[in-house]
Amino acid sequence: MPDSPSDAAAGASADAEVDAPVQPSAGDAAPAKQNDAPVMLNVAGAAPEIVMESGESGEEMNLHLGEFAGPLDLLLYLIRQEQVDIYDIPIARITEVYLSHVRAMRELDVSAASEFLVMAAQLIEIKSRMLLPPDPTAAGEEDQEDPRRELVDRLLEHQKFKAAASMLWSRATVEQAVFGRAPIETDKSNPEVAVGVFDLLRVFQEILARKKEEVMMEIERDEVTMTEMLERLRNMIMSAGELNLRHFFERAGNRRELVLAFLSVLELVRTTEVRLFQRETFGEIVLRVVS
Amino acid sequence: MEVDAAEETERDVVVIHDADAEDRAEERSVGDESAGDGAGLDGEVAPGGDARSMAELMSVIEALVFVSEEPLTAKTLAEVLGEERGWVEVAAQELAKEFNERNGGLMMREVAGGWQIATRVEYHEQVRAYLKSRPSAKLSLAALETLAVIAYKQPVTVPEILEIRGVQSSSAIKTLLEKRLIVAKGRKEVVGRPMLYGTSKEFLLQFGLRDLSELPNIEDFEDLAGGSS
Amino acid sequence: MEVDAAEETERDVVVIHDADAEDRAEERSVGDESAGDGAGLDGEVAPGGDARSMAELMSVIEALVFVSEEPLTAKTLAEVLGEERGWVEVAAQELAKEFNERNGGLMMREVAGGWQIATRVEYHEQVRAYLKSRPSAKLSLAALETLAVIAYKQPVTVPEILEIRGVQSSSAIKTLLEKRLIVAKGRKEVVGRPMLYGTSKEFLLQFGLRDLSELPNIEDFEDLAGGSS
Repeated sequence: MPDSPSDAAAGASADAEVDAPVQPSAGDAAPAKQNDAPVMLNVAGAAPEIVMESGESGEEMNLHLGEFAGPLDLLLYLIRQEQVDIYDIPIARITEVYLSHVRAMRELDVSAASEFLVMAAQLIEIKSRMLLPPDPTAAGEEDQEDPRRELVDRLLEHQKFKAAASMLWSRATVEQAVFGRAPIETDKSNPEVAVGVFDLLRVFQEILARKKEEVMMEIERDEVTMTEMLERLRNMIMSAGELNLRHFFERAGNRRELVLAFLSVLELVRTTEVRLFQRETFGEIVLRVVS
Repeated sequence: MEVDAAEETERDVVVIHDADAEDRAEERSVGDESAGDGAGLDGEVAPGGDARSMAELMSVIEALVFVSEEPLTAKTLAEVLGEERGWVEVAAQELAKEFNERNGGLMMREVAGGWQIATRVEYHEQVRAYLKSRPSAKLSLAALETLAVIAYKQPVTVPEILEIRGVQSSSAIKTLLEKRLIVAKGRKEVVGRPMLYGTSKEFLLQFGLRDLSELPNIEDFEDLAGGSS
Repeated sequence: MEVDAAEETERDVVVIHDADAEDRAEERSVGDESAGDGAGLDGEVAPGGDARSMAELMSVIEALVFVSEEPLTAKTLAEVLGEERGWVEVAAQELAKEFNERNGGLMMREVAGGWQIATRVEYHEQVRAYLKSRPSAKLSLAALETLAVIAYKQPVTVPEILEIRGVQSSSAIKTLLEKRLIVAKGRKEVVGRPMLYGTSKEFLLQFGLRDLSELPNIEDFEDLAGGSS
């Protein structure tokens, strides 16, 4: 179903800077080394969300992070895969598998979203709370809350929306099999303002951007003088020893600059600082420093 | 939507007036329904003084629904035809039924709050082959999930969506805005006054929904969800 | 494809012999008997190896003619459907006849050598009335840009809009005034006392805003844009 994993993947990378801190340490296997080629993921009978791609050698694997629409999604997948009861999650085991997946993602150079790491931290926290003996001071009160409770609630809620998403997907599929009539003449005088407030904002920003560009060009036009143009040409040619004339002219932002550029070339030739070369008839003209 | 006075009064009056008429019309349509069955309709005369027969009303509705670029509401039909809305609704229903029974290449259905004539699903292969069209790109999983959250929780803010999905959803929201499936619905009166989002008419259209109430109850997904794990 | 006589009996044309359909058609017919009756078609069958019945062929033709932008020729129909052209022509004629007998809001007619579905002439008055009643046309890009500037910079004068947009905006302003999306808001006390413009209540209404503070600002946009980088 997911045609463009870019959404989630993009959302993920946005927070990539924050991505460092949580280094899972408690009770998991030694972190795999960085360039350890094929990362083995335990995805036998891969879920539709996971795409395995074999490379030239047949060893490469690719996990499309984007297909897991988030840490809750990944967790749900793992719970299903491990065939555990969502109401009684063996938290240590699931944490372990979860962490290995997140590690795998990072090794596969998928910049794991901070959300995946936040979830990792939460899992570890729940795990450690489950290891604590029951608080004696709280005895007598109603049963102490299961540390997993909040997570389970979120997972169940998330699952509902996942189901809703797939309902929407099938609806859209059916709807794509229904066609309206072809456009007819009278459509041209079309109804209502078909734009929303965000269109206004977008258009406004485009205008501002356009204006900024214009202003910058104006400033340049006003400021570039013959002296500056000569300076620019000298710098360019001195650093390389020679300069393709076409490249120099292409840098001119407008007609006036082009004229100045031309004049400054003539000026340098006149003062015999440079000479013009042409390697072949009708070939590129090259400026070279006179040694 | 709130409107305050001034230049909009004229338009406003019309709307308020209509709302009343709608109520009356709806009452009436309930009563009419039993009578409005089968072939006997042809001879009936629409109420409201107009001498248009039911068959005539159905025909003119067919023409207008065809011409309209968007699904045509019973309200607009009633206004244009100068008929009572309830009566128009009966006629539209009857027309849709006729389409259905004819079982031809077309259907008439209610979508996004209005009536629409469209091709029947059965012929999508041939239609697609003729138009050389491909099914348009589907939404990504992330965008679909975000859309589901917005559809069921609207109006909803970005932080609230994050809370439910457990993942940043801003790029999905941007995609949905670009595809016009969602729209801004004002701001929430909390710190920072975040924008509220809701689904659009385009959403109803693209997902073939008459209105939001046609969405299955979100709680109904629970059993399903629980069962699969 | 060739007519295969051996299969004739099995593929009789259901629709043509549908007594109910004929009755219904007659009831509504305007006395257009000469338009052709089914008699000549008796015994005809779909040729070739395709098992499509006449009724099915008519339905799929109806769907294709409906979605086609141009009048659809029998030749094209035959190609798309992989049916024999003569057979397609019979089916299209029959479908047109059915439309005619139904005497509804639509007709199917042959124009410029192809088939087309259109509204029936009798209803053109109402169709025109409907088209006229529709809200005025979409905003042009120029008008949209001008509206955006006015929305975000209001109250603002024409020279100021020119300054920001870099293009003359007077005709766009006229359009926006006509659509009542903007209103004059007094004069600016500078040389020439130019008129100041701002958005109207109609603007808020059309964009679903309670007040101007609900307009999204740059930060809202950046929140979303951030996700895609």
